[in-house]
Amino acid sequence: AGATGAAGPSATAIGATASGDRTLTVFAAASLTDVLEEIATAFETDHPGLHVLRSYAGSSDLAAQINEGAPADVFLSADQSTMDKIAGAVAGEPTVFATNTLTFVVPAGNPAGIADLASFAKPGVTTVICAPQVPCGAATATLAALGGVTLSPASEEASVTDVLGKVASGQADAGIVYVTDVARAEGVEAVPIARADAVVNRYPAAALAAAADAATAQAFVDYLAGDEARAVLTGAGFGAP
Amino acid sequence: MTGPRWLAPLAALGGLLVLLPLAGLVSRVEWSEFWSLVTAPDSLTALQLSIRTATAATVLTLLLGVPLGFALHGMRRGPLAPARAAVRAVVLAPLVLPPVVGGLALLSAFGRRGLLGEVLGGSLAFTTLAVIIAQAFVAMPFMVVSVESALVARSGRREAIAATLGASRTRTFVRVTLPGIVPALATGAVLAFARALGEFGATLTFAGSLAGVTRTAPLDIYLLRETDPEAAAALSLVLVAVAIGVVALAYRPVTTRTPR
Amino acid sequence: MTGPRWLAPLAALGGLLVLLPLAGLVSRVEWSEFWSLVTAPDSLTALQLSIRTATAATVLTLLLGVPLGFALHGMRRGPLAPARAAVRAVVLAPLVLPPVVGGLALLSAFGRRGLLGEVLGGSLAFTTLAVIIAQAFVAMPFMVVSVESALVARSGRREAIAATLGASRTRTFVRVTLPGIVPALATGAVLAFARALGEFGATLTFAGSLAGVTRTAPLDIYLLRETDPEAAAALSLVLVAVAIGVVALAYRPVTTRTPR
Amino acid sequence: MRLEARVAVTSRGVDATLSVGAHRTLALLGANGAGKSTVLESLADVTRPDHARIVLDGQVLAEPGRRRPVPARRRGIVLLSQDDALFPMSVLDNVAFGPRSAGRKDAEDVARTWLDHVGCLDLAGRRPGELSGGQARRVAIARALAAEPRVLLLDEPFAGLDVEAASAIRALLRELLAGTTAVLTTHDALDAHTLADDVAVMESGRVVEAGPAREVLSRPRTRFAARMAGRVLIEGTMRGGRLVIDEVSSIPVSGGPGAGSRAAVAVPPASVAVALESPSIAGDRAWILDSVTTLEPRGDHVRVHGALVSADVDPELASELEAGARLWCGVPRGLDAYAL
Amino acid sequence: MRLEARVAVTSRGVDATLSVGAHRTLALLGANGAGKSTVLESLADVTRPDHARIVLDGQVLAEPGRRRPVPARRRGIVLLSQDDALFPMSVLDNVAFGPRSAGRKDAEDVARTWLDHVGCLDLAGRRPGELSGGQARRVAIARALAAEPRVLLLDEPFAGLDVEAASAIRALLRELLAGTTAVLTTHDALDAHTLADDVAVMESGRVVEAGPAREVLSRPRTRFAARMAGRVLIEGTMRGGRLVIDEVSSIPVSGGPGAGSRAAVAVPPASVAVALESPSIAGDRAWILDSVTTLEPRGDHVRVHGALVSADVDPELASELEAGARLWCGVPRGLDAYAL
Ligand SMILES: Nc1ncnc2c1ncn2[C@@H]1O[C@H](COP(=O)(O)OP(=O)(O)OP(=O)(O)O)[C@@H](O)[C@H]1O
Ligand SMILES: Nc1ncnc2c1ncn2[C@@H]1O[C@H](COP(=O)(O)OP(=O)(O)OP(=O)(O)O)[C@@H](O)[C@H]1O
Ligand SMILES: [Mg+2]
Ligand SMILES: [Mg+2]
Repeated sequence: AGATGAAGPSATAIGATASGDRTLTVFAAASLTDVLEEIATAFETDHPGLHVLRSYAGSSDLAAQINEGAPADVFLSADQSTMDKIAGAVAGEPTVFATNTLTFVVPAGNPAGIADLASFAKPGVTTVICAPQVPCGAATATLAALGGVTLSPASEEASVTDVLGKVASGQADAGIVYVTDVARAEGVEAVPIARADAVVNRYPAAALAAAADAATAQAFVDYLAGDEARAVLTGAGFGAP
Repeated sequence: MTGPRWLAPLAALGGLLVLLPLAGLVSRVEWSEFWSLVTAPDSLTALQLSIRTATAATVLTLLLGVPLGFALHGMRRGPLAPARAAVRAVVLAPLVLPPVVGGLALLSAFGRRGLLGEVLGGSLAFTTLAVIIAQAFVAMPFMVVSVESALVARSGRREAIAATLGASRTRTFVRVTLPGIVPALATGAVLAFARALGEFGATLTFAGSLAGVTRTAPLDIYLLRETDPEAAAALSLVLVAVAIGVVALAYRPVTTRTPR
Repeated sequence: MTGPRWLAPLAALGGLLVLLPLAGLVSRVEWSEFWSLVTAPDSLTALQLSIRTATAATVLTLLLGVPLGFALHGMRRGPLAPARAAVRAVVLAPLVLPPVVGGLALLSAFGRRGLLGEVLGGSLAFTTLAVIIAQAFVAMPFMVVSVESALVARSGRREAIAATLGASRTRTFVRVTLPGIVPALATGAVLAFARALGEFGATLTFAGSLAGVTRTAPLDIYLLRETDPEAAAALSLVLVAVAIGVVALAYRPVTTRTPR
Repeated sequence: MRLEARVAVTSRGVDATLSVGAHRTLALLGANGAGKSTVLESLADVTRPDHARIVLDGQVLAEPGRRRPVPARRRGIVLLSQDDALFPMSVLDNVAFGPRSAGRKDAEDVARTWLDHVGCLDLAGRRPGELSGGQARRVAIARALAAEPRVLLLDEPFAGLDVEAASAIRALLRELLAGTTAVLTTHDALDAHTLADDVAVMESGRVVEAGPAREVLSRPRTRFAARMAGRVLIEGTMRGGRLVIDEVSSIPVSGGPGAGSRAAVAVPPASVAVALESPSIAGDRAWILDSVTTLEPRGDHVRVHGALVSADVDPELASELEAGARLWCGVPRGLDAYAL
Repeated sequence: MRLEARVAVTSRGVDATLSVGAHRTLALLGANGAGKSTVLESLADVTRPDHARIVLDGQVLAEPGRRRPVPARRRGIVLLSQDDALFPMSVLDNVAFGPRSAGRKDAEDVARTWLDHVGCLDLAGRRPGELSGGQARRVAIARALAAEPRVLLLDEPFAGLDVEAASAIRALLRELLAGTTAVLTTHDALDAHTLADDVAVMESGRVVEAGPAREVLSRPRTRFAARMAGRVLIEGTMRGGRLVIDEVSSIPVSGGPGAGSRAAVAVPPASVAVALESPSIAGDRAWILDSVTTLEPRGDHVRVHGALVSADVDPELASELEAGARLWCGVPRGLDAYAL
């Protein structure tokens, strides 16, 4: 869809960075910032003269932008449902390149002694989780249902980062986030949740129909699923698809 | 006071810059579902909370911001004069802080591990009061700047004359100065209210997001967006309508022109 | 004009509400790493972009907001008078829109599928110009409100006298009216600049987040926060420092008091 | 430049008609709040009147039917307003404002010349806030004059000027006004005498009396005009060479309209004699029984205001009087009577 | 309430010393910009002076050494400022402001009484912007008087008032000032004559002449004071019963200081005769050769200002004169001379 108009905006955006080289514009969920920096750099090394432009934001922000004609070549979503929202703009099939599972996050030393869902749901413990509207919140709700507990959080946050922030700042005694999120945060530690792998979050990547250079875009998606990228992803705590 | 004719096209352009996006928003709303979306219990709860907290925050900025504006103006003479520009700039800081950072800053001051953590014992977190504080924090600059610039435009002559007539400082302040800066107070209050109503980042980070307690309309809209962008646009429009209504009703620039 | 004594504690409280969070932010910064964080190429690029775009946006709000404020003031008489409150309220809308919604609104006006999509051909979105437009959009209300409330405080007498002396409307505007509202222009410009500098939500959605093109400092901070909260705090401080510096330098409320 | 105008500002209760001959100067007199400033401001379009018909030399500047009145900047009517209304720029720029608006290259020189005329050349660099009241007034005068108006409107031009400045500027204006159509308001009879060809007297927003200055001031028809002319108006009805004031008093006058007509004489208080007892010999005066309303000390004498007449008496005599006291006022016989 | 003060405002070149006896009224005279308003405002602390020593009945209100001067609200010194400075509230509230500040329960009644005194009771409900210039002035006067000051400072109280209001309020003030310590500024000699016990003349920020009103005005020592008194000052040196003005002119005078001293006579221009040719018979006048500087028309006569003397002449004669023309001025012999 809309392949004809793509050259204009692309050219403008890229022109502003000024280089005669080829560029590939990747829109990626903000939680992938660290890994993508590494992967993109490696990809550039493999493709001399190629410059990978990265734009990070919340998955749904990016999806909205793509639907509005943003000059993106590749989209890396943090969940399946967001990828579905731009189905019309995707070239071919999205590829799942990583997975993630939930974990408790607690301040260093776990002062509230969180061990399982039951202790997490105990009255008197200040907990924060993602709101059910966002992917991690939906997953949390599923997990709670599986565990048969009713959560009464102090706050239902709009993103994982907000949950992490509340716990890291000591406002909350515990939260539920993805494994990879704990890995990149400081001052907090993870407490595994039993049966967490029953609820797996998948990260799909897709080349976009509007891509100026469809081959390179697809190459990047393939590269994500490849071994080199896998190593980086695993290092950051992501699971394999 | 009719400006030159060439102002008109510029004004129209300025108007379009504001109006077109709003029109765009309206064009995106599915009107068939509008009413049910907007009257959903969650939306109403969030809207009510927003109006209550924004009103409280506006009162707070009036209560604290007006004195602060005065103090700032008072610094123009005396030993503190050199620090005035710096203090003014610091007061403007909440305007510059990106939304999330404002919340972080509030956390590091009033959070459980913040500067006042011992004193407050984290009792503020996740409460409606925290929302009000976050909103007042971001809205404060408007009040202070409005008040100060209104004071700068005054010569202080009427205040001096009031003093010769035996008026106490309080009397002079209440009867002479305040009536003289009513337009500035109105402007400050409207800007503060609107800013508080739209507050998002600092609230999210500092107060959290729990329906009925801390989830104001902007937070609700942000979440709705994840699942239902149309609903988010609709609720945004309602928020804008509320603001427009309050502003149109409350803010008629009062003509307390200084007598010639 | 010294206010009553009981203003002082309130002013202090107001000052603390602003100062404590900033102090908290400062307390969180790891000073050993501060310099390297702040001088990282990405940070510098983002800061430079922010300063450039915020300046451009401020100029744009001056250029369009001042005429708009005038037009609004001009509506107080004549057939459009009843619409004035509504128009003023609409102009304030960008202040109320939650950040992301502001961006959506801009997209639905200037995006490829927006109202002006045909005309612009989607060439605007996701460019540096889009950043400037997003910032001007959110900063516009400050200029308009400042200008209008300054005009309300004027009697228009001097303008009328200038006309009797044979001055054209332009001359009257430039030589009599503008100098009379310089403090309001300064206030409006400072608020607009600060707001533009801190703009986040609308930029992210409307302009995207490409390093060097559209990733302004607030967006950079937002991203940094995902990976390195300390760095985010440090960069925020720098942003605040830039704003404080610009404000302290540029904004000395000029004393163009109306001659008695 | 003949000026014909009728202006009405309803909210101020003003509805006045006046006309000024080409190159003539009209003094608009009236008590505080009579509407003088309102009329001048309406003519200059500084106050927007509810109703206005203004014709300057045949050119209609404003007319009730016309959709838009001629804008102020094309009227050539310059107003020296009662409140100076200086602009926020240097004194020199203020005065140069008019010439600059007319596109004159030598605006600064023109401004300097006018500043010199009003004795304020040394203040050229000052800002309006740094002037004394009288200095500001003089600069405002210079600004108005420098604009070379077709019609000059002066609202109390000498208010706040010191004696020397007032006399110098009065002389300056006298020269200028000879070649200009002008309207001025004043509370000083001297100005009317000196500068005006014609006089119009306003009362409660209306022009109640108008005519050549000499005539209005020597044969005033209103109490206020008489007062401005330094006289007291004694009204009555003509009967056989006498002006009958009330049941008990009448005075022999010369001239005057036919018997039964309302008429008046205007007496300078200085020429009125006063007696506490009924004077035995009438002499060359007609004695009227009056009662004191107020005593007004005036330097070396006291002006006694009665219900009918006023008289200047020496302080010694005045000290025996108080409000309500009865006294006899001796008015010269044979004063010139005229119809009201 | 005896007031002793020295105030200096460097930026305005003002450094004035004055003293007002208890219950006395001082008229502060001086040209525009002489510093009158500055002095009054400094006394009331409306302008903050650079240097001030103000002592009221032995109580030091301000003194260079003192860290904080007594604040205005405790001085009991009320200023009627030149610019009215009414507050943004109703006229009634403006006048009631002082009494209310003093905690009086009957503030409104007091205000009504004063409004009535100045003839503005019908304006009680108006806002300041809805008043004419003279009405605003009267309200400001009422406001100042209603505050029952210990010291009353009146800056040009009659500016803008119509003749009737001026005379009524002059009478009112005369009564009030008898029991109050007061300072007033004015450009009208009548006010000085009528209201002031003492007169001080300011020139360029300094008091150059002070004394009882009668004395200063009858024996003025400065050109300005003479002018205010309606006279011309002729200065010279005493030699043998004559006042020697320059090489060619001298006039016989009575009294005066010893030979060789500087002395002066003050002549009313009306008593000076004028001749275009050297008068053959000196008669009872001493003739001085002068040259015309300016001609000032004054209603029924013209005042001719010469380099040495001024004279009132009839318009016919004046029409033969122009600036620079030579003329002979006949000054009465035997005028009262006094040391300068
Ligand atoms: N802005 C206003 N709004 C309403 N009424 C006004 C306004 N200005 C003046 N007036 C009223 O209109 C009437 C005429 O006022 P105007 O100023 O024309 O009088 P004036 O003859 O110039 O008096 P003065 O000698 O005191 O200057 C007065 O009764 C006054 O109170
Ligand atoms: N705000 C000011 N800043 C600087 N100089 C000023 C200011 N106000 C007045 N002056 C100057 O100070 C001097 C004294 O002014 P002041 O107002 O006291 O004169 P004044 O005797 O009251 O004159 P007037 O008769 O015109 O009212 C004048 O030369 C004037 O130009
Ligand atoms: Mg007037
Ligand atoms: Mg003065």
